[in-house]
Amino acid sequence: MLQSYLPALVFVFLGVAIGAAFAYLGRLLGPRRAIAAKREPYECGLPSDVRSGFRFGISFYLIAMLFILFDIEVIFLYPVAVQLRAFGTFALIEIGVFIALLAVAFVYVWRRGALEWR
Amino acid sequence: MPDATGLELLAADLREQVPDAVLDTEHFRGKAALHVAPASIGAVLEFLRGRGFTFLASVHGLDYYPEEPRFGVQYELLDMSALDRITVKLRVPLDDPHVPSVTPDWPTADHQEREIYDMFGVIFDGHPDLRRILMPDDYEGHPQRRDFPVGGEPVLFTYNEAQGTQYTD
Amino acid sequence: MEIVRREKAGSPESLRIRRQRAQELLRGPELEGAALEKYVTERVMTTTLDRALNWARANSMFPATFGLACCAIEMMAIVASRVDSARIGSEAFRATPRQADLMIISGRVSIKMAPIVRRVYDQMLEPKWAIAMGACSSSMGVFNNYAIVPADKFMPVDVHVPGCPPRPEALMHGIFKLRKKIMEDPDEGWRRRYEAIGTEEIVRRDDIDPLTDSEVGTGDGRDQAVNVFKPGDTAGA
Amino acid sequence: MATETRHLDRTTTLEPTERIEQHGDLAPEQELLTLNMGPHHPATHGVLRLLTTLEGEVVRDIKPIIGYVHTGIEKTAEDKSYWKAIPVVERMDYLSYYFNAMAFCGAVETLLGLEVPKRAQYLRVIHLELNRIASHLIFVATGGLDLGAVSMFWYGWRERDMILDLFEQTSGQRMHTRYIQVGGVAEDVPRGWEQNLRKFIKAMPERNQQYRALLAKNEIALSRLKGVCPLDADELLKYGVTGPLLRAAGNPWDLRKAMPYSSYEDFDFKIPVGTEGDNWDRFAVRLAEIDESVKIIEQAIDGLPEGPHIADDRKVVLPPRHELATSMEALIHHFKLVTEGYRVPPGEVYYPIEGPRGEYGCFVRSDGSSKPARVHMRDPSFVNLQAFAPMVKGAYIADVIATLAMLDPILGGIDR
Repeated sequence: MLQSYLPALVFVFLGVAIGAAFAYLGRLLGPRRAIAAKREPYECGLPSDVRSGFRFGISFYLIAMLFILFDIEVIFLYPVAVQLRAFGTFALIEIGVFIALLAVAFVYVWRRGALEWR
Repeated sequence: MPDATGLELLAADLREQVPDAVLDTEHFRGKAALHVAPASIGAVLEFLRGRGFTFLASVHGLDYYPEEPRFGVQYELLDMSALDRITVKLRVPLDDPHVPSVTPDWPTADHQEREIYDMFGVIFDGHPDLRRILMPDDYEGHPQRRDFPVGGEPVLFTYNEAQGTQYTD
Repeated sequence: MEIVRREKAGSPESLRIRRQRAQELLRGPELEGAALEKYVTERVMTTTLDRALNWARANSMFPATFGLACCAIEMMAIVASRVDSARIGSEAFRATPRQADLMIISGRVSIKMAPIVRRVYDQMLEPKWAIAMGACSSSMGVFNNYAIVPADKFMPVDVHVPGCPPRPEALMHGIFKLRKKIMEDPDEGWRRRYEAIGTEEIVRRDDIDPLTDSEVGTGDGRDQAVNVFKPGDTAGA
Repeated sequence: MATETRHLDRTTTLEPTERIEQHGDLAPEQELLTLNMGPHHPATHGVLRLLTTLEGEVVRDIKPIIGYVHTGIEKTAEDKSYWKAIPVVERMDYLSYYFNAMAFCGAVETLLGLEVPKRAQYLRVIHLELNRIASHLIFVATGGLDLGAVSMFWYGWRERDMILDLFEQTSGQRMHTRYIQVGGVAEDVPRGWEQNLRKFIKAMPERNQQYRALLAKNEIALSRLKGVCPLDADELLKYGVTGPLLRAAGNPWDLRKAMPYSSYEDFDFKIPVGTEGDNWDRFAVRLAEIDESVKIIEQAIDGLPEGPHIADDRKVVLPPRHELATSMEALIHHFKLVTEGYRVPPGEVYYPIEGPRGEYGCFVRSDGSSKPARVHMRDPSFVNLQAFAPMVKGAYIADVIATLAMLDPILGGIDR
């Protein structure tokens, strides 16, 4: 059973290995000169006075959460869609209910105007 | 351009409209100019706006160093319909360099008056935000005054190479 | 005033000569002790890893877009089709100093801009290089006045590109020179290329003031490379 | 989203508690961020610093801060004699160097009362219009780059190099050529120049057509430009804006037509005028101006009159080289002009001309000596920048970048 997963594992392993190798070599071979100015934030060449405690507007978080919500919904659809013939009509109905529920949520969000960028 | 006679007529109207504003009229190389008392610059510009000079092209300052009163501020007015230009000039001494600002009713003069303040030190009363515009904020001195040294480094030839690069002043 | 020609103290030998001498050592008898030590320091310094690193760095310099004034237009022209800096891997002009390792100071640095240029240079990646492009950033150029600061005064500059503004080809020539410098095979100046080091005409160090022949010490101990003719002898340059 | 803008006098980010009493209703969900789109920024076309106060993505208040490339050119010009001041003045607005030189020389010629020969006026017009096209090409290139159309950058520079070859052929240098002298032009045009110019005149309009094909039907460019940050004509006039920005808003003010100088009245060309005055009109007006400039150049090169390329008043103009070998008097004039320069009768003149960004007015005051007592350039970018804040208040950050690209400010001219 493991056999069929081997290519995926090798692929992941290679990706991680090469990424780590480049990062480590860069740190190993590159000269380092710790200057105070280098650690400060870069704001177009000027000392930045944006305080770290800055709170972003609510609409950013709203849009982010809505995206995650509907993105996961799509993720659930993939496996069902691939094997629909095997699962039979029961899966079709069940997915239909799942989508209908989320559609209600979507309409509610839309009506409340959370999607418009304020 | 308003020719010499037109300028005189304009100056006459201006004199009885705004008493003791016009000090002198000048017609040089086909261009008309009005010398005006600094205090009445706002009223003069409003009068000229009524006469059709609705566009203030440029406000620039200059330093007549040896002559007194030392600083000059000039306003270039343009009449787009009659294709006419006129200059309004005023002179301000060094010890009392105050000129009423025209920014409230001519917004284009905002940055230009700040530049004159920055470069010459002429203070515009009533300007919404009179700060230095070109030089760094903590710079002392007004660079374009004629008695301000041009600065810069002496060119180092071999004979004065040892002198190093102290600034001229 | 008699002219003294003498060896300038500790003139560095050219790189090629050191490499030549290292190969000579190999042809000699079996190496051990001091000779081996000398050979190792000669050869190890330019090992393949260093050369490989320098080769990689030289061929992928990402310039930080530091366009100040007229030279910026000619700097942008090196990215255009006629003089293409993509040939040597440096066409990706990075906007942030965090991704750039070559700063081309193209334009006049005013006193208000100098701290910002220095700060952006500090925030750049290591190893970093700087090209002062144009007369204004190299030496105040046309505007020798109160408002301009030459780049040398506040940051280390590797290559000065003359011109006002320099042609795009001139800037490319500057970048090529910098690449050779990075690959530790710098183009020597004419004195070193023709082994003419030490032939500067030096009057005794600094105890005679060339102008008035009076005793004066410049105090900074620098050698005075003095023009042989006193001013007034000839009509001057 | 048309909440009225609150003018923030304090430029630092406010503590949440402070902000509550200051802005009342705004307090709970949105905090204002003051950010520097500072001197070192890829989209500010030079070293312009925009102190922007943002509410999320929306710009509440913007303050342009300039002076980062202030070179004290006007002070340096006072220190040089008249003919030496031209290279210094030329480096003010470094995209339209011919216009700076033309404005300065026009002012000095007015002071001197010097008459420029017809051929020199035509040559000046040809070079001014070529320089206008080159400046608009850089506007199209960097404007396209700011909007994300990176390929426009390469097209813009491809045409610009053709123009710079023409400049190089007549004056020996690509930029800051010092070709326009007081009294006329430095040299007459070399032999092969006219063929190259005709080749360019034939190639430019169809290259311009390529730009329109590339951008005019490009969905992204249209949505970024159409109806974005408009400002109507009389609001612009209040801020003293001239040039393509004003013409895009519908006011056909162009000094070449209104107050013709240097024999512009001999050519017939049209003035492209926009309707709404939004970013798209500003872009389209400049592209149309390129076509008009090509028409002017064609008429000027066809009707180029014979005659001297520079005035022959020996007191002001250098005598030709071959004359030095023969006539002693030419040698004296040459020596006097080169060492001390010519003296200009005292007076003050303001000489405005129409440049690619608006009205370039050079004010020269002479006190009778051989050095100008005061040189001031009324730079259009400096004045147009004041109209930038009302344009972008209440717009998104992306629109600020697009509007700044369409404003086409040149920081060398702004900071002088």
